[in-house]
Amino acid sequence: ADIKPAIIYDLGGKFDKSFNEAAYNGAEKFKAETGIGYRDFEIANDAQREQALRRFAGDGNNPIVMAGFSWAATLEKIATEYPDTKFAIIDMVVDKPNVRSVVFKEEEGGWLAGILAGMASKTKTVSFVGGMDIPLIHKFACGYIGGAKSTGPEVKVLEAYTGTTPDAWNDPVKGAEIAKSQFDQGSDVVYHAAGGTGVGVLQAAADAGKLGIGVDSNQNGLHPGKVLTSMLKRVDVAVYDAFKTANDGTFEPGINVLGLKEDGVGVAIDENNASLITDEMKAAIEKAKADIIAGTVTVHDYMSDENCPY
Amino acid sequence: MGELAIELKGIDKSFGLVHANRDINLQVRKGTIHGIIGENGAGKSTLMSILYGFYQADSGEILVDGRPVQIRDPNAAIAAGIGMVHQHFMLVENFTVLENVMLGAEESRILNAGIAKARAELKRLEKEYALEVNPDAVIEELPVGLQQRVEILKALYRKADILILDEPTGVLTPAEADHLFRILEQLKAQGKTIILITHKLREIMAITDEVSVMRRGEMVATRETDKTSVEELAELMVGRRVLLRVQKGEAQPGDVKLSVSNLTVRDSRGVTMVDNVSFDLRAGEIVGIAGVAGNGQSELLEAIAGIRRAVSGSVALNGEAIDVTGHADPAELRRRGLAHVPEDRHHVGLVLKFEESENAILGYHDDPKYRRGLLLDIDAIRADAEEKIEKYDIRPPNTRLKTANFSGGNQQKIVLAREMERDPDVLIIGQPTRGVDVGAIEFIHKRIIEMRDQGKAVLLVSVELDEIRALSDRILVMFAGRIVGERGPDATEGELGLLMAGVEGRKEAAE
Amino acid sequence: MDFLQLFLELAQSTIRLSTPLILAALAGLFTERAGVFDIGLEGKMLGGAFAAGTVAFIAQSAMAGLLAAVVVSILLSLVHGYASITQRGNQIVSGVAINFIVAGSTVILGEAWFRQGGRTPALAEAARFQEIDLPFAEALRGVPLIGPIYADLISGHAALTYFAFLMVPVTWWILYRTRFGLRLRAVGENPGAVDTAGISVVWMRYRGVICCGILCGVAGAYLSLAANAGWTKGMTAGKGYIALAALIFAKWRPVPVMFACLLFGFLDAFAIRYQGTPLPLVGKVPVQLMQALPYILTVILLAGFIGKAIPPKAGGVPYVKER
Amino acid sequence: MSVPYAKLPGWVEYGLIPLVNLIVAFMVAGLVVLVVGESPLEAAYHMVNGAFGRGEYIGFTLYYATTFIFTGLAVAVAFHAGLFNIGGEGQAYVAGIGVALACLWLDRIMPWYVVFPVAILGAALFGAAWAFLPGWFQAKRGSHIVITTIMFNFIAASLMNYMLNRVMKPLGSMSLETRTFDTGGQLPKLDWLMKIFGLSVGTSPFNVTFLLALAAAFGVWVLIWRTRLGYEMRTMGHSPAAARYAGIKEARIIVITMMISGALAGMMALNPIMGETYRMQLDFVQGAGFVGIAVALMGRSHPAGIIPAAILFGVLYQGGAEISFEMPSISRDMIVIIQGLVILFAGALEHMFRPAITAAVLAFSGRERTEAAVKGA
Ligand SMILES: Nc1ncnc2c1ncn2[C@@H]1O[C@H](COP(=O)(O)OP(=O)(O)OP(=O)(O)O)[C@@H](O)[C@H]1O
Ligand SMILES: Nc1ncnc2c1ncn2[C@@H]1O[C@H](COP(=O)(O)OP(=O)(O)OP(=O)(O)O)[C@@H](O)[C@H]1O
Ligand SMILES: [Mg+2]
Ligand SMILES: [Mg+2]
Repeated sequence: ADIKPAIIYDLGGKFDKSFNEAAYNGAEKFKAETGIGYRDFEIANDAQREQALRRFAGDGNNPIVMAGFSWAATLEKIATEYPDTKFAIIDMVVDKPNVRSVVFKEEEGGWLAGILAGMASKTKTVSFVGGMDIPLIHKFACGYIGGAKSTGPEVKVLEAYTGTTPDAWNDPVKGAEIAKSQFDQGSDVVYHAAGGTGVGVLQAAADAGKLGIGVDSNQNGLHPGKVLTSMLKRVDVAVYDAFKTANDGTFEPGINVLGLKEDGVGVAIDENNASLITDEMKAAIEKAKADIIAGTVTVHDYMSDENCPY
Repeated sequence: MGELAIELKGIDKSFGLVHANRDINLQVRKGTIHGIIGENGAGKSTLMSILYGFYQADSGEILVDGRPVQIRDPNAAIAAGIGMVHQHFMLVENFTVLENVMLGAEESRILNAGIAKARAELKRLEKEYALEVNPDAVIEELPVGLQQRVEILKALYRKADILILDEPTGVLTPAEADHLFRILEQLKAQGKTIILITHKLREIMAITDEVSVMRRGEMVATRETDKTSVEELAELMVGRRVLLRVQKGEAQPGDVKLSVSNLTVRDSRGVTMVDNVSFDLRAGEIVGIAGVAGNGQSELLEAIAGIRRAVSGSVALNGEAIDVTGHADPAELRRRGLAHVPEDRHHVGLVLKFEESENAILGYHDDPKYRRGLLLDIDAIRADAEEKIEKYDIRPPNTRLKTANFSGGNQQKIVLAREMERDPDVLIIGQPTRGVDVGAIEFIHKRIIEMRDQGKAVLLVSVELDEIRALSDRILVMFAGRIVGERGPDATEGELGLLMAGVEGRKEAAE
Repeated sequence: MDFLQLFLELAQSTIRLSTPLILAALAGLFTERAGVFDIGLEGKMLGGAFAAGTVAFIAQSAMAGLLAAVVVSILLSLVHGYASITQRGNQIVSGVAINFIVAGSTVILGEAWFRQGGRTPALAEAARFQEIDLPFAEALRGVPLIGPIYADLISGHAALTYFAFLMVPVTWWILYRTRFGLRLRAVGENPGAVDTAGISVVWMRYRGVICCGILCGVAGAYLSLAANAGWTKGMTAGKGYIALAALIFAKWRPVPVMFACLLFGFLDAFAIRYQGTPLPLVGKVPVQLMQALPYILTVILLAGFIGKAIPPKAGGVPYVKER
Repeated sequence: MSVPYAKLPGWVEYGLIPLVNLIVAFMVAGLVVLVVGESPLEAAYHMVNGAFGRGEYIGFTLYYATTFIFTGLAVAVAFHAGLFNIGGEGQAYVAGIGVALACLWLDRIMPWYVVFPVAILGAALFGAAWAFLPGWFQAKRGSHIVITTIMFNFIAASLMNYMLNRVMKPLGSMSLETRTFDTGGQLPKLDWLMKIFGLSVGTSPFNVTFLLALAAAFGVWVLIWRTRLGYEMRTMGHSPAAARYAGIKEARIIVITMMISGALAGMMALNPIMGETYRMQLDFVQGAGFVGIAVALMGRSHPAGIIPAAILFGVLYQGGAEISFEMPSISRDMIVIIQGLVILFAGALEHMFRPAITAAVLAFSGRERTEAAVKGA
């Protein structure tokens, strides 16, 4: 019999222009390929986490994927209640025999994005726009800063965050404004990790004839020729894998750390931005990639000590 | 002269369960002044508001100049040549006189054009009827007397030939009232028709040609004024005999209870309203303060009562000073034996949204006898209210009824009961009978005299000169914030009138 | 850092940030002056933004988008009007309800029609309001001081921005120089007076509410057609409430409304600009403090300098003559 | 004739009319469901069943209601003194810090019944403190309470963000939340209460805070209608002039009222933090402050009205969740629309059917009462 896969998103909701949406795309891909439908649910508040998860497990959905680190505490509980159900959680580690934890090395992806930014910048000033000032976003930022500065000591990186209410993820107007203010300060490449707010950031860059850098999924297509690249975080792949492996009965619990090596993160190069990526940029990122995979270069993980040395 | 300006046939109106007007027929002849009297809540305002299209009658028919008309809204009334001066003024307080007059009759979409015309027209009316008022003054800064002028101007500006005035003299001094009546006569002479609602029989007798009496929503009688008498009307109105002049014996003044010296008060705009006023108030006497509205009486009362800060001077209650220039605490003053019946019952003396019993303790709510531990003792409060309702014949006798649903007369009784029953040493009263019907007036006056005879010191402020003369043992006249003269109770209306107008006051004060 | 340059940059950013606030606050001014309070500005703006994004995309025309925004926003206003004027309902509840309904339905419809997840498709140049360069902007740029000011500050904004600032004097004129304005102010202060003057209170208030709808619609269109290239869910992000605050701040008067909004805009621009850069004296302050700064300063200003704000007397109270 | 405002018997005023409004509200909401091609009846079933069908569901419904009772009371108390406190959101936020501190401090060394009172105190104090300034500014500087409270909501959000980011978050944890509390910081569920009705809370977070909420509701009733303070608040709310005349200190009342309001809003924090997640998460308030406005107004600012109104919203939240579980094509946003429609029809349009209903009622009761009324007046 077919499996009954299910996915539950975080408060941001299915269409947050960020990882929830990426997760959704993964599920859709699975559906398209296998024709197996799936259940999904958007929680409206924290009280619904446990309710929704238990509900799905109770209804015999299996595997169940959770997008977002906020699920950890809830999953700890439910995973033990339903030992025969396979769970997968993204962005957080939950150590249970029936749970697969998928975490990404955003810093590595950020590093490559940083290198491209640093090299593409004429003013040698690049910038970053985060949604809310939270650890995960610093993970993105830190790698980016490191990468950019690795292209030359003179490179300057501006860093700003949108706000402190959940609106911070849905405020393209402010996102655009922040970007513009960074352009005023000399930046000519801006990288965002701000969900819906990023839409405004990329738009501002396109309007101002500067370069933007997308995040999570491939956003190069939003403004062809005006988005330098997108830092890919293959949440979609993670979800797809969870469903797929469960489907062929090869689902492995445990911790998956997805970095460059695993192709869990990376930078998108396609026809939309081909014109922007010079050969030496290509070379540079290939090299950086090799070094990081080989371990000769290690990118600092913000979470290890909650600060960024670059 | 015979034909009718207005004819109402079988007008019926209910407000929810209140049957305000029932099957009313009324005929008003062209070019006459037609009086309408009735107790509070009799339905006069309602009836007129229906004629003016402000309320819609549930049934009945309206004829203007013999032609049946549908008056769906004030617009239709205005079109039919009807103008109305409402009992509770319908003015935009933060607008200028001019803006208020123009409102609804602006001539054109852009104001400027209209403004010029309106100014000119106002000038003309001013001349014709001696209705002076500065067109650029802001309403809220005008004394009520002038505000009413604006209401009248509004009606005239709209070329009304039928003019309704609802209790116009309630807020006027005799002088102002006489002035108003002269205007009415003049309008009548020009062939305009006037309907005058009032509680004051004297006025009815003075200028009306015919008078109709209402009681509890019904039209009980219509008389030709010179074929009836004050007594008859009073009886028709109340449904029983009433004595119109209060008897009172000689006063036995005791020692000084309240002494005011060199008190000066400014209003919010910094204008000096009370100017260096001094007087003593003794136990067992009623001191009346006469004066045209807006000459500082209100501010004087408020300062003494501790709700308006004075800039200088001092006040002593039972020999102990009140911190009138600092933070006088009204609650504190009550405890010290000062009771205050404020002029404005609707906004100051009462909370119209409260139950009757809740208003019966306003200001005394922290009295231990209304408390049980930390809580208010509702039973005690209601019982107490019952008593007062009983004693003051407040109708309807229902402590749970919303105060807004009592008539003005009864609302006033609620305040009086509250303040008088505390057995205070000093009682200060503003406008005790404004907008109150004869039945109630008689009662209220009696109670005030009783207080005096019990040895209370009573300070009475009223714009009703009759009232002042009927009750006071001494009369102080205020003009422009100063006390311009003292007279005995036998002073004639004439001489008081002159003082109030500030004519000979000046010399006297100078002496 | 060239000071003039810095000033110009901050000023530009201020103008961009204030534009939607000015439009929304003026919108609020029209209803509230008519005695109908409205915390539904947020919802109307969002609804307008959505309609604009949708229609502009389909018709490939910014004007069509603007029109749609205005229409939708007016319809929402009429719902508010019906509830609070005709049905004498509670105006705050009605406003809250509208915010809910719009927040939900825009997402649903957006997803149903475009399947792009909580956003309308990105708009092409043609379907947006472009920044307009005023005549001689380039020519004059060379001129010291006024040159840059004209070229970089006065010139180079979207048409809607000019419209917003134009609406300030226009609103003033309507309010204080026209019959409509006179009646509008009157109906918010004492509907009884308006009624007895033979003017329909209900109709006056509806007109006020409709004006609000129009301006909220424009504000929404600005968000999705000028500041952005399309609608994204919840893109008003609380601007409706800020506009409301500005309106009260300005004591319901048009010109002060503009200054209040510019102030909010400036504080915001300042906070954005100086995030993370160490400030004189205090040094590097936490991001959160920087982000709270505009609100903190507003409170201080309000408590320090702006006196009591007295709302229109009849505001918030349905007109009932027969209780 | 102005029938709409006739006095009506209680069962019509507080029973029939609200019921009719609700039914209409849900019928309109049904149309929305119809639009997305689902069966309104099925949705209605899931709404009702999802809210009351099982002990567990009831538990969830009442869990949400608990939160809204607090925020609703907060708004109501302020209303009675003529103040519009839209700062509930921020006050609850800050109060959360108070609760969290209490728990983090005591949860390992004390049982819940010791921690709870401390946490209540913490919530009340922090909430009151956050409401104090707006109140004080209004009282002393005349700055409009609506703006200041809006501003304080934003400031609270920043403060919260900072606290969780830099102070209260365990190092190395991704999410902005405190550590999970030990048993001392976990409130017992109301199993026993449910048992009485032969139900079980199951996994729902229905906890003792609910009882606190009921107590608070009763407390507010006593405060407003049975104490001097309440009397003074109402006097000021209705007529500041009368209040001055009565010797009531305006500034004092404003500040005290706001602090009480803030404390009530603050106690909302106990429910999610100690009763559900056992830790403080960044956005635990989730708009409860604003829902409180609707709850208070729909409940006519009276506890007896606020509790049912709060439960109604509990139903909308819980029943709504069930609908989107059972009917995948009905998303979270659809539920928001339905909530909006209910607020609109049951709240803002509450008078719509009054004339008809009143006419009907009058037709029965006849006119005798009329005569009586006038004789009275
Ligand atoms: N706006 C209203 N809503 C409800 N009931 C009203 C309203 N106005 C008047 N009433 C009712 O109608 C009755 C008549 O009121 P009305 O104002 O006509 O009396 P009145 O004769 O003008 O009294 P007064 O002499 O004090 O002015 C009142 O007893 C009251 O119960
Ligand atoms: N909004 C209202 N609701 C219920 N009854 C009202 C209302 N307005 C007036 N009334 C009633 O109408 C009657 C007269 O109303 P009105 O306002 O004329 O009071 P009043 O007796 O004239 O007092 P005042 O002379 O101070 O105005 C009173 O019985 C009053 O209760
Ligand atoms: Mg009357
Ligand atoms: Mg009267």
